[in-house]
Amino acid sequence: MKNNRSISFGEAIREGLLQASEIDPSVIHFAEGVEDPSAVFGTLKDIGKEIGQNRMIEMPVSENALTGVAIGAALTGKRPVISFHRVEFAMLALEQIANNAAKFHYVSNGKHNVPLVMRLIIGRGWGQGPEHSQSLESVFAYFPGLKVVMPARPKDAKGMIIAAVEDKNPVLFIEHRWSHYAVGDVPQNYFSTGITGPERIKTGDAITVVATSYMTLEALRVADALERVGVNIELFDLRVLRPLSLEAIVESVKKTGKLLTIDTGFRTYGIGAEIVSSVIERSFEFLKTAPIRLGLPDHPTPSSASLIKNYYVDSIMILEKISQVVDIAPSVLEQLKKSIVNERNNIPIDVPDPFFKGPF
Amino acid sequence: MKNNRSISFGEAIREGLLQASEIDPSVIHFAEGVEDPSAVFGTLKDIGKEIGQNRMIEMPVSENALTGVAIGAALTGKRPVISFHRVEFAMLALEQIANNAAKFHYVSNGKHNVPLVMRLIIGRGWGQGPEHSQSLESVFAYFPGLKVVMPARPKDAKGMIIAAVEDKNPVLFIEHRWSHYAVGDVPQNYFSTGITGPERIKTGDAITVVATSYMTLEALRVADALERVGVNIELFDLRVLRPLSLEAIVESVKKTGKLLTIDTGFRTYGIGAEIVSSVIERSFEFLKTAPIRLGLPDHPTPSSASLIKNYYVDSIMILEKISQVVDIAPSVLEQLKKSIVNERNNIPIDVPDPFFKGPF
Amino acid sequence: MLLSKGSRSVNCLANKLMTLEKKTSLALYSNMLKIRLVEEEIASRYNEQEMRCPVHLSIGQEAAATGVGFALTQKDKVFSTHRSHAHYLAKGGDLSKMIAEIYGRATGCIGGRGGSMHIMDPEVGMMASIPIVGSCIPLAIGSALSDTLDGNPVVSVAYLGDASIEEGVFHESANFAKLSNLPVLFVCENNLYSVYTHISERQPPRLITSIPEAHGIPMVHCDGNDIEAVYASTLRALDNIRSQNGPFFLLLDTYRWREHCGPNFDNDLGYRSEQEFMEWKMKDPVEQYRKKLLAKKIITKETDLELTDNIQKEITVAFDFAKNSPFPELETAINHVYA
Amino acid sequence: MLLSKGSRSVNCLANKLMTLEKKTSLALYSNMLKIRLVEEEIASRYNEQEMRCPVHLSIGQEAAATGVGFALTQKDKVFSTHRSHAHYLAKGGDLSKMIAEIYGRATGCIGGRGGSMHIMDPEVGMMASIPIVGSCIPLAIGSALSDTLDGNPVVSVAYLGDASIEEGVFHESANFAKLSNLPVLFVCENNLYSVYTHISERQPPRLITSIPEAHGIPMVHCDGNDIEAVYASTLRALDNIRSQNGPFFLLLDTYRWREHCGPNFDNDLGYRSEQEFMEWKMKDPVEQYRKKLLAKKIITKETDLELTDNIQKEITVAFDFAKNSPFPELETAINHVYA
Ligand SMILES: Cc1ncc(C[n+]2csc(CCOP(=O)(O)OP(=O)(O)O)c2C)c(N)n1
Ligand SMILES: Cc1ncc(C[n+]2csc(CCOP(=O)(O)OP(=O)(O)O)c2C)c(N)n1
Ligand SMILES: [Mg+2]
Ligand SMILES: [Mg+2]
Repeated sequence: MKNNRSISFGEAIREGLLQASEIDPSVIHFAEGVEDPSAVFGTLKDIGKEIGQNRMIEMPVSENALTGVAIGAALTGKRPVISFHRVEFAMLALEQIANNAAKFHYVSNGKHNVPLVMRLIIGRGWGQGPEHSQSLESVFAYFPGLKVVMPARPKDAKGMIIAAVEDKNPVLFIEHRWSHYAVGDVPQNYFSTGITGPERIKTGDAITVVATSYMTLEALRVADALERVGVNIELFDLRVLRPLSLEAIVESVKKTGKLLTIDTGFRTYGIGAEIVSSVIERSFEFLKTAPIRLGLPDHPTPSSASLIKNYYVDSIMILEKISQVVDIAPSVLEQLKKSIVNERNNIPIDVPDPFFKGPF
Repeated sequence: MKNNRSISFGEAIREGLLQASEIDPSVIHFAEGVEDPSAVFGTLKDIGKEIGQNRMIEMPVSENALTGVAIGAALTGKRPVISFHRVEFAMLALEQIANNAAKFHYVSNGKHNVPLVMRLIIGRGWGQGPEHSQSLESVFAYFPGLKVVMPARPKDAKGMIIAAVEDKNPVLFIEHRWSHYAVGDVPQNYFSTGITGPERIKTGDAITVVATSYMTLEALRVADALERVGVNIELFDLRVLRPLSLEAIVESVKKTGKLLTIDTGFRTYGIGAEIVSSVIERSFEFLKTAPIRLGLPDHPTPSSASLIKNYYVDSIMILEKISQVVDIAPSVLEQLKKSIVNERNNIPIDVPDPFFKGPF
Repeated sequence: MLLSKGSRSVNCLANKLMTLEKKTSLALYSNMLKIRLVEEEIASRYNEQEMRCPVHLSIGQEAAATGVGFALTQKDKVFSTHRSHAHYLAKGGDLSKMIAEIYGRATGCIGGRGGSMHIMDPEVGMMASIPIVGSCIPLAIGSALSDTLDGNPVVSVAYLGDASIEEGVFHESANFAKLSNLPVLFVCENNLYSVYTHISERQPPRLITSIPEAHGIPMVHCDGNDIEAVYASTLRALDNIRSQNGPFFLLLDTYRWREHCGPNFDNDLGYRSEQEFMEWKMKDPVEQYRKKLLAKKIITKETDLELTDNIQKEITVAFDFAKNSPFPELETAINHVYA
Repeated sequence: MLLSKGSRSVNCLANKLMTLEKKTSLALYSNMLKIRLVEEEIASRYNEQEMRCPVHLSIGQEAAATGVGFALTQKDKVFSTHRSHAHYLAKGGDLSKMIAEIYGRATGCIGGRGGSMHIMDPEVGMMASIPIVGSCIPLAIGSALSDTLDGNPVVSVAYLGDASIEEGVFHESANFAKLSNLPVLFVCENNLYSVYTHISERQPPRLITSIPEAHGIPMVHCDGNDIEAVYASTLRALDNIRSQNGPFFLLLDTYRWREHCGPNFDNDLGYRSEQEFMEWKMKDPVEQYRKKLLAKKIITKETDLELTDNIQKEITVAFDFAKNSPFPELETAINHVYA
């Protein structure tokens, strides 16, 4: 029997949550519509049937208090998993997250633990508009005491959600809605990746590329394309934004002399800024060019699809940026761009790409 | 008659607010205890007597809704100034701030303006502890559409609060509690500095130093001390965190080849990360050493004074960092440190320094 | 102009229903019918995938929006939610601008930047629509504060769904509105559901009416599918507010026919029963009122058909306008970050 | 151990006050007296500037904390606010650990990391004190949920000041607690002020009692300065909660004598009248109860003096302990960011 089979990122999340909930009876789930027909984009589908409805807690539309309730339950022996359909709704709960969840272990001198998982989903596409499409990882990653993770690929989705549930700390688990559609090989058994990152997913010496979340998939497409023409980039999926471990990236930059970061969120004050600044401190003399950052431009997401053509970072933009610092013949570059455009074919700009199929 | 006289930063805020409120009848004030005996650390003292109590609006302890109320009033012709005793309380209002205040002008295609001032005070000292001492500028600076300012010196306090009130956009005006005690020359007349920054406050070629808020004062002390021994640093008070204008800093780094940033908040994912990354992009070939960042270490603020000895960045730490990249004879360095320690004498670690007297 | 308001008039403003002038009845009916037909048209065209944004339709809930909107003056200010089409049209909004907005066009009421979840048009007092549950409520209070300070006799309306009652910001807003005696009309459209979740799974078994009462806010609870009742209650509420008695709360029972978000019916999903749906469908606000006006001879089958036809034409014009409008220029995407 | 709870017993649990056993009366009195004397001691030593953190004293409010705390079992869990000293002591907290915490010492209940605004000690069920208004409330609900799922017959207590009623999180929490029928005791100490601001400037003129009622939560409103009334009401509340009737709300009227934060009196500031203060001082919970027990001959002047003396000694020991305790090592500041 094959242990691996191809499933989507969303299915992997569900499988990880279900297995973790079966193994540990202290796991409880909170969501708005926790058992409704959609069950948080399918990720909680029928979990109550397996583990008991009493462990599936319907959340009134009260994000601040219910986050506090989950923290209170975590303080007293439970492992709550609270799922938000949109990361924006967690803005209402920032006080609970940044004060109570993040600081209890510290302030209590280690007496309290908050083994909480908050799933925060980043919306995108189909006119989600300015208030259903934000990437707020920079906001949360700022607070010591929180762990902030952003898996990109199906296998990680499962291994990291299990790690998050097993962790003794509050873990903000940020899922990009477009990653949900990515398909790849995922082991059937229960396994944890730990809350560890970054992970090197392509080895090369042309440039070090560090991507977060869905951007990893766009970067992977570029890595694959470049590989075909003999250019090897070293691609890291950051995975864990806090606590931030940059050893491997520093080592890579010492080798490549070049660094590109790619954020899901705004470029200004984004995750890339910290990576660039930290890596530079430790590899300055190895750098051949100034590190480059990609991320969203400084304005909210408009709803009209016609306004977002240059808004989101995609493979083409990544390829272009890389070509500014890596030697690629102009004709080759044009050909690669064309092949990427062809792959995407005429999928509209605001729907996810069926390209992202494993193995990753 | 002298137009300038020495007043404190806190008094300067009050004077600016009073004059702005007198000139523009649409200015209204919100605060918890807006007219109580303390009147937000004295900054709103007796303003109601001058402009009418009906323009001083007592805020129930409902930070989220009252921020929304202020935004609603701003949409409909008022210029509300809402003052929070502690920046932390604004975490409860993040949704209103980051969605409604920040995005209304954009989403409405320019039809709506939100001329709102939110004063957010950073606590520090005397056992404020983990939930009354945070520097959250990184969180707010992330959102396009907001203006985020952090004045450091009394004259700027007045000129920038007036600029904030005059501005057509939501301005988060972050005041450090220890800056409140700084005294300096401030013009008596009504004037605006505009929402502009950074400001070069020391000219030199040894290193470019960029500080925010209260850290500017600590850096200034270092600049003064170094000046006495013939070392000139170029010191910038960042003043405006968003929109971020880095021209002058880039030019400076091209001259000095060295950059140090100093944050009031956490170093990781702090303001310095963006400055370093952005400046490097535009001055890479001029850099002689890796840029350095100073900021708080990665843990919450403990209450016990005995635990914060190495927590906050101070002049000594700044001096030491600078000495790592600027040539200063060890004996001179020791002497400078001693003189700074002597200046501070035996003031406990958790109370502000009476050193900060202008002219700045 | 089908949404003209000139004809509004009330003979009796007591607790019971008043007798409406014929013209008023007709206007109420045609406004409500228009909203129904517009929403049906959106639903039927949605699968063309040219309206590239989530849509939350008000089909089944038209009486609430129409009764309230019709009672307001043009100067009154409305703050709405994710489900805002009906609120906008009932406030005198421009149909073409709304459809163009949903189509993401430059001619939309906010240039396509917001889409269906952000319909706004300050010129007709449609101040904002905010898709974060409860988030629009304090804005209405702030607007009322502004007008009170300036002495403007204007009412600000905060629309809310039943789920908004669960958000803290509602309570904070209600407390402040009452404390400051502000001219705010809270309109709660209780359609029993938040997405797929029935109110009984989200709120304890107490009456919603107890909530405004607790905050000291007077209220009326009425059948949200009876347009005359809604209209009369709103007038009564506005009368109370305009007499400087502070905020007022209207609780309107109603029902959403189609899925929470999108154009389809979804009773097959099983989160609500076909029977419940059918019971509410019997209370169809448009059909009920049509029958009443037919019985009263205010309309005839013929004039009704004619009216429908005229509205349909207007709708076609609006969709044509939208579809023929240009998209906003890509370069404008960076505009208006700051004023 | 002055805070021993063995002696608790109730003869009558009706609506009226019950008759307490002598031992119970004495324990209530001595617990309350201890809290008063501790807080007075903090006040008188505060200007030495060795307690380097803000302190919010409960002088004048001791009956509320004591009556509630005494009725709880050790397993019950308390979630408190910025004004937590009395809650901790009444929950059976360790005086020395509390004073050491305020002095920022390693021997403090959380090693000096939190100071006065974060007193916590899970071992005695003092789960947390949180200085953000209202922020502790949902934690108590979550704790109650946890115990309910595990079938533990434990009550979680959320302390709140009158200002917490203004925070949305209170309403959200109340809604969920009632919806889920959780064993939560809300204890609202209404001391009329939030810092310098009277409740009438923050809340409309309606009774606070209307609020829990609106959420469907049963409640008792009682004189918070009458320790027997508080105790009896708490027992009644707990009885109700333990019979699985869901949350209960206690509203206790009381008054803070000294400044909001710090050791001084501040009536000279003029935010409240000397007369109001004097009226409340007449209702001094300690003095009232002392008189009652003297009259009932449960104490005599002599035994009272002796008791006071013993408590004073215990307090001296605690302060000595604190002042002689080491400060936490600087290197430990980075510990416990993650578990
Ligand atoms: C703060 C927040 N939480 C959750 C959501 C997701 N959401 C969108 S609409 C909706 C249902 C709201 O129900 P109700 O207020 O009754 O309005 P209705 O859709 O029934 O008109 C929810 C939960 C949101 N937009 N904002
Ligand atoms: C969210 C929040 N807003 C404001 C404050 C500032 N603050 C500290 S204590 C306090 C008064 C609270 O009053 P109440 O709840 O009645 O408690 P009391 O101090 O009277 O015991 C306020 C406003 C805070 N700590 N948290
Ligand atoms: Mg609803
Ligand atoms: Mg109080």
